[in-house]
Amino acid sequence: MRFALTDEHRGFAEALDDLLGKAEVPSVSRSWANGDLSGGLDLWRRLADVGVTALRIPEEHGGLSAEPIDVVVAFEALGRHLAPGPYVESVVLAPALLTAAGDASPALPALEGLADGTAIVTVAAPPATPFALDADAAQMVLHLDGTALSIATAGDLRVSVDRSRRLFEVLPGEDLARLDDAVVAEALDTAALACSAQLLGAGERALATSVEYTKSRRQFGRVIGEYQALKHMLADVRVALDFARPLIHGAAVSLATKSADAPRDVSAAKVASAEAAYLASRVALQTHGAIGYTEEYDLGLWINKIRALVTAWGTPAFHRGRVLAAITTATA
Amino acid sequence: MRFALTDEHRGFAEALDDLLGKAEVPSVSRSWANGDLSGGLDLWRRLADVGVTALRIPEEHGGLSAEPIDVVVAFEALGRHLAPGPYVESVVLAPALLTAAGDASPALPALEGLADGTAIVTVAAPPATPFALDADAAQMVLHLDGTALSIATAGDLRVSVDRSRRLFEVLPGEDLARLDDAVVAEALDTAALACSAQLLGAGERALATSVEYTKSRRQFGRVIGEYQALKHMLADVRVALDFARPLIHGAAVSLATKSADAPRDVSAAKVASAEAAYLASRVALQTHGAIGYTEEYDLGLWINKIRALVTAWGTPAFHRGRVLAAITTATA
Amino acid sequence: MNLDLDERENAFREEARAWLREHVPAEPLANMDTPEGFTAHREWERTLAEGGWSVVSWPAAYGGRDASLLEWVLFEEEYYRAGAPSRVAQNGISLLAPIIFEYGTAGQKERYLRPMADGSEVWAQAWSEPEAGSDLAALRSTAVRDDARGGWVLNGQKTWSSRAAFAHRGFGLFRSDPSQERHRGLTYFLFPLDAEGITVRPIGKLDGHPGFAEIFFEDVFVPDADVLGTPGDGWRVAMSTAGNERGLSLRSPGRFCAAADRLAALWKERGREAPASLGERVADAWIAAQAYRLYTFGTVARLTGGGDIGADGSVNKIFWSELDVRLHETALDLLGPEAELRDEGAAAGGAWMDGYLFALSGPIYAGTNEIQRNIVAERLLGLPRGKR
Amino acid sequence: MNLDLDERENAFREEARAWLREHVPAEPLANMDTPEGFTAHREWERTLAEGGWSVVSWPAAYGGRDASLLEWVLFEEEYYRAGAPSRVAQNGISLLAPIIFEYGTAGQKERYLRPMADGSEVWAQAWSEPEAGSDLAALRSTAVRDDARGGWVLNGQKTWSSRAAFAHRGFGLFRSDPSQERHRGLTYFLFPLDAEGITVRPIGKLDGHPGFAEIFFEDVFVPDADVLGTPGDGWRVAMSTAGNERGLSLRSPGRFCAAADRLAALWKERGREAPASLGERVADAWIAAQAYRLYTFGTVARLTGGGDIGADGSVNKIFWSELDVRLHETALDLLGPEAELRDEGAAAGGAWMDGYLFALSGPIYAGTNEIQRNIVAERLLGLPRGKR
Repeated sequence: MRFALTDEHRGFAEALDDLLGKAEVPSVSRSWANGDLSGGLDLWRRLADVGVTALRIPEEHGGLSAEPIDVVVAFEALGRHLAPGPYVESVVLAPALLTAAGDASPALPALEGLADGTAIVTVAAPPATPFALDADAAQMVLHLDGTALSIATAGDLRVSVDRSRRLFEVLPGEDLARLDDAVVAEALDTAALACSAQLLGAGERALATSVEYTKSRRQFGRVIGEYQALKHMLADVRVALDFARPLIHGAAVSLATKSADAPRDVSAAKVASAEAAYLASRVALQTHGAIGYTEEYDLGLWINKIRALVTAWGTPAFHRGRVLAAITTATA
Repeated sequence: MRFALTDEHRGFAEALDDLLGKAEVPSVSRSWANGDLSGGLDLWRRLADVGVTALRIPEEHGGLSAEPIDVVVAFEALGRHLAPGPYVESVVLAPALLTAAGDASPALPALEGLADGTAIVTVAAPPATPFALDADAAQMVLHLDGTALSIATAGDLRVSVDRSRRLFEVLPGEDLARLDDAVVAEALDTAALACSAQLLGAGERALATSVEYTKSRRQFGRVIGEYQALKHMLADVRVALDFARPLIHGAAVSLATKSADAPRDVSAAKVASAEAAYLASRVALQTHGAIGYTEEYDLGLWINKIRALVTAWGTPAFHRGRVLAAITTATA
Repeated sequence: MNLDLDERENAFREEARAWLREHVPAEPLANMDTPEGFTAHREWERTLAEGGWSVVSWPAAYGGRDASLLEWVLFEEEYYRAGAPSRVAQNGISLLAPIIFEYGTAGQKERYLRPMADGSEVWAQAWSEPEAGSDLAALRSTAVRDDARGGWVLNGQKTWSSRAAFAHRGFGLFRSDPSQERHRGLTYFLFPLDAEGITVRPIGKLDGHPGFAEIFFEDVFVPDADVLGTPGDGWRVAMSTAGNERGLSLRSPGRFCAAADRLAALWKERGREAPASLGERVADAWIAAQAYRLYTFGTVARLTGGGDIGADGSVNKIFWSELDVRLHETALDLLGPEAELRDEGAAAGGAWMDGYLFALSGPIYAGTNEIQRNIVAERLLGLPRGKR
Repeated sequence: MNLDLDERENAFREEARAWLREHVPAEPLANMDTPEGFTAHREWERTLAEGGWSVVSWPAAYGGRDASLLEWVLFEEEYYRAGAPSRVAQNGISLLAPIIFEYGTAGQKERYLRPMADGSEVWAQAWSEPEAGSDLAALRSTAVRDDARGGWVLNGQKTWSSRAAFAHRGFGLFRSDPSQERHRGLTYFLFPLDAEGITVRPIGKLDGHPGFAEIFFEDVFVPDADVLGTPGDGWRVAMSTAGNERGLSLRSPGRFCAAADRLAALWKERGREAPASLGERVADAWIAAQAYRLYTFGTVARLTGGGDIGADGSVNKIFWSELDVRLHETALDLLGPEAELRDEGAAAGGAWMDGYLFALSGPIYAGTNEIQRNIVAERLLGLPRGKR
């Protein structure tokens, strides 16, 4: 057993942090929210260059056939840096659905384009994911209804609390393929896992920003980071994030090994990462005070992102229910 | 509207605090837990002398026909000082049941003895109250099964986390009376209200003890009450207790006015007082450290008492369920 | 111990309820922190004033009804139950007016109260500064005496001024005696936001709307007539406002009770598909709102009996601000995957998310809850101030 | 990134599981803090030792199996899953033995380790003093040099000594250099609890059993042979223990995972009558236990790779201690009106309430969670120490 990231993982994470850290992502995200997709699409291509979009594409289609843990590494970075766009959909979910659909329908797009980042596909998968994220950035909108896959038309743009999440209503088309139950379940679980990693990354960033702020902000003659009340709040965030991470890594292992426990483990990861990231965002706001409540200070972008992701890809209640069902069956 | 205690209430509370404050109740309670009931029975008689046992007995039977708010005042004091014995049963519940049973059965005891404290009656009322508290201190054990009232025999003594709560199993006898639904409901609600007031009093005492301790205990060269983490914990207890009290008073008003909202209001009071008192006990233990975890330091008596009362007379889940049912009916 | 209303109170409540039923707009107004919303909310203030409902607790001479504290609470209950709009005039009415009544000159009362009451002049508070947030006494903006012109010259910067993006006038503290520190040597000023030398820079809130602003002062002249209270006495004058802000007047129970009732209705509508645990949280939210309501009636009794709020204002503020967040979190959890939506097509027109974002400011503003907990611990529990 | 066991590890686990299935007493032993329970638990330690399972991570030379850190974790999982008794020898094995292995003389190892491993000598820790709880460095008990007899004379008082009511021997710090303060000038001593001059006063815990004791020292002679490490170096020696106590060794994930599984079973049995919200809390407890398990595997990987626990031990301690309380609170809530029962007729023989009372000590002992949060904030997050 070696339950730890490898040097390759760390290298990949550092490369992504480096790329994203220089990309002024908050500003890209603000433009994206306003419908100016150019910066975000440019970032998409640069992430494609380092392999992000190819992760879940089979090697025979020009991809990397990467493991779920690689997805986790990538999406933690995407969450930490706030990259806008349908990454979960196009990088994680669509490849699984399209691979499963195979040649069933020539109407479906080719995997090669997804791999090299020239194509973007978004997916609506009600009930948990009723809208298609960033449909206007995608060449194609898929609709997954149970196991039925179709090409959908994007409808009205809705407004999310995270304005960089451009949610579109969808009008499903004719069924193009019927997928295997297990394949769909695994694909949706991997999407939920990617979202968990995004939450973890966003939570880590909210904590880091808070620590930095409390070390420099002075009130009553000293830096507010000296106050025990703030210290303890921030410590609780550290604890919550530290214990969410192994659940995410564990779920990645379960998915990789096709364990029967994978749904339970993904749900545990989503519950814990949503809770930890949400705590991080609440504490971040509380430690920052009014400045954290402003639109212009970047922290608010993470606060709103986390709020939206908490209920994305299955609400905490849904995932707790799956865990409960699994563990009460197991302990029969 | 005057939503406040009267001077009479305050006088009554002070008299009880005075009496109980001098009675070395923790030591009485320890003896009671060990089966030596003499001190507790003596205290019972002294509380009878100031009217506690007569509160809910009709005037025509030598009682005071007091309002629910008087019960609240008395039971907050009983909870604050930890008086052992079946007060809820004998002072609140039995009078209501026996008054309702009227002359239905000569086998039932007379109210006069309850009023003057010469008789003690305990009651089991499953499912919420499956055991008869302190049956060995009572002249009679009643059993309430739905609306059927019988005289029961005390069985085995069980062990509560609060050892001064001597819980006895009961063997119900023949039905002696069938009571009116509404009377039973009101009687049980008044018992739950009394328990809520006990919880409030116990929580207040746990807070007061903690404040006193943190003002004197020194660690790292200063009194621990200077530490912001402890300050904030204790402040949260103050807030929780301050907002539980008006719910208890409000429920007393609802019961007094025979409001249709009384069950909802009693349940709200029980939920909030249990939560506040439990928080007070947890914070008390945490501020005291190891000494609070000892049997010999009196705080532990309150900690164990509160833990037991949290689930007494209807668990928090039961009472939340009643509130939810009431408010979702009301907002039809 | 009772919760009975007398005849006058019942009549007052009935009248309010009837008027509100007639006048509350059927459609929600646009957000008050937008140009069109600000206008719509001012119009609503005028409507309220015409009905005599904008400042019920003020003397009739200034457009009020001489309502008792209890009647004010009853009015607020009816107001929120009716789903009436947020009060764009709130800051002036709640924070400034009580000070004008207590410390204002006859001229100030005459000049400012009626336009405040009918929405024609909206006021913004100007307390915080970049380096003086929780630590308000650290403020640095200055007021220099100008005997020649009979007034003061203000310089400096205020921030987090609610409503200032659109409001007409502001009020705040400035250091008028540079030789004094902290709470001493401060003076309370009133000023028009379009005065020469004032620049207002709107700041967007989490919801994207410019709900507050920075205000820059560059040699802004304020005549003596616009000093509130005695020069140098500003801290004491202002703190009575702060007590109000944290205490009864800014957040009446009606708001939370109405929200809890809406939450119960949402549960009734959606609960079947939602996890049962949310039902318990709905119950908890309702219990908390009810506790706040009854607590307020207790406070009314105490204040009516001559008591004062004191540090209990901090207990109050901690409770309502955290209840408000929890209540809205529960609603969002009930909405499931649609929780993140804010548009008009969302449940309740996005009101739950908007209410949530608004609630998030509660534990921060008017003294963070950390400051409030210090106050509760030190003033109510008597714990030593120490170094914290 | 994997969770695979190799052949040796699988075999180790299977062997442990088989042995435990055979040997774990069918009926729970009496509480170890009672005379009969203490005896029964010592017998169980002997049984464990005879099977070679009492100290799996020790060298074979001292009765262990040279188990790797991972194997130790696996053994603990099996141990708790099998419902095996609490370890009365825990304090010695977890807190003292690592120090003896690191700092002990050959003689000390020879003399103390085997009797510790087979339960014939049970050890009690003696850290705290009445005025030195969280602030351990404030301790005042003294050790005065006695050259004539070749040893030290101890005086003073220790308290909250777990197991001391029945244990045979104790270990703790004493101030051997009165000219030094705080962490300096302390020496680590081993001593028999029946030594001349020692008085042990048992202290009942919340559950009524004497789970700890005060120890009074009046001119107690301890020979040089029973000084652990270098005189004056006691703080450093002891702190490696403290790290252990807070970190991996005292609370293995097996304990919590087994408790979470029992909780799930309880939910399955009683959930139908219980409010649905408790189901979510059951799920949360299981998730937390699973998180702790996986976190531990991560720690094992790091330590095996040469890392050390450091301040992460505080993260660890905060998490398990609070998870333990929540898990047991959930169980009690599931038991409804019977939750308060502790007798044998109660659900699981009262084990839930006993487990709850035990869990309550978690956030207090081995450094309160407030102290741990300070450590996390200052050492891991880098916040300034300041005045707190």
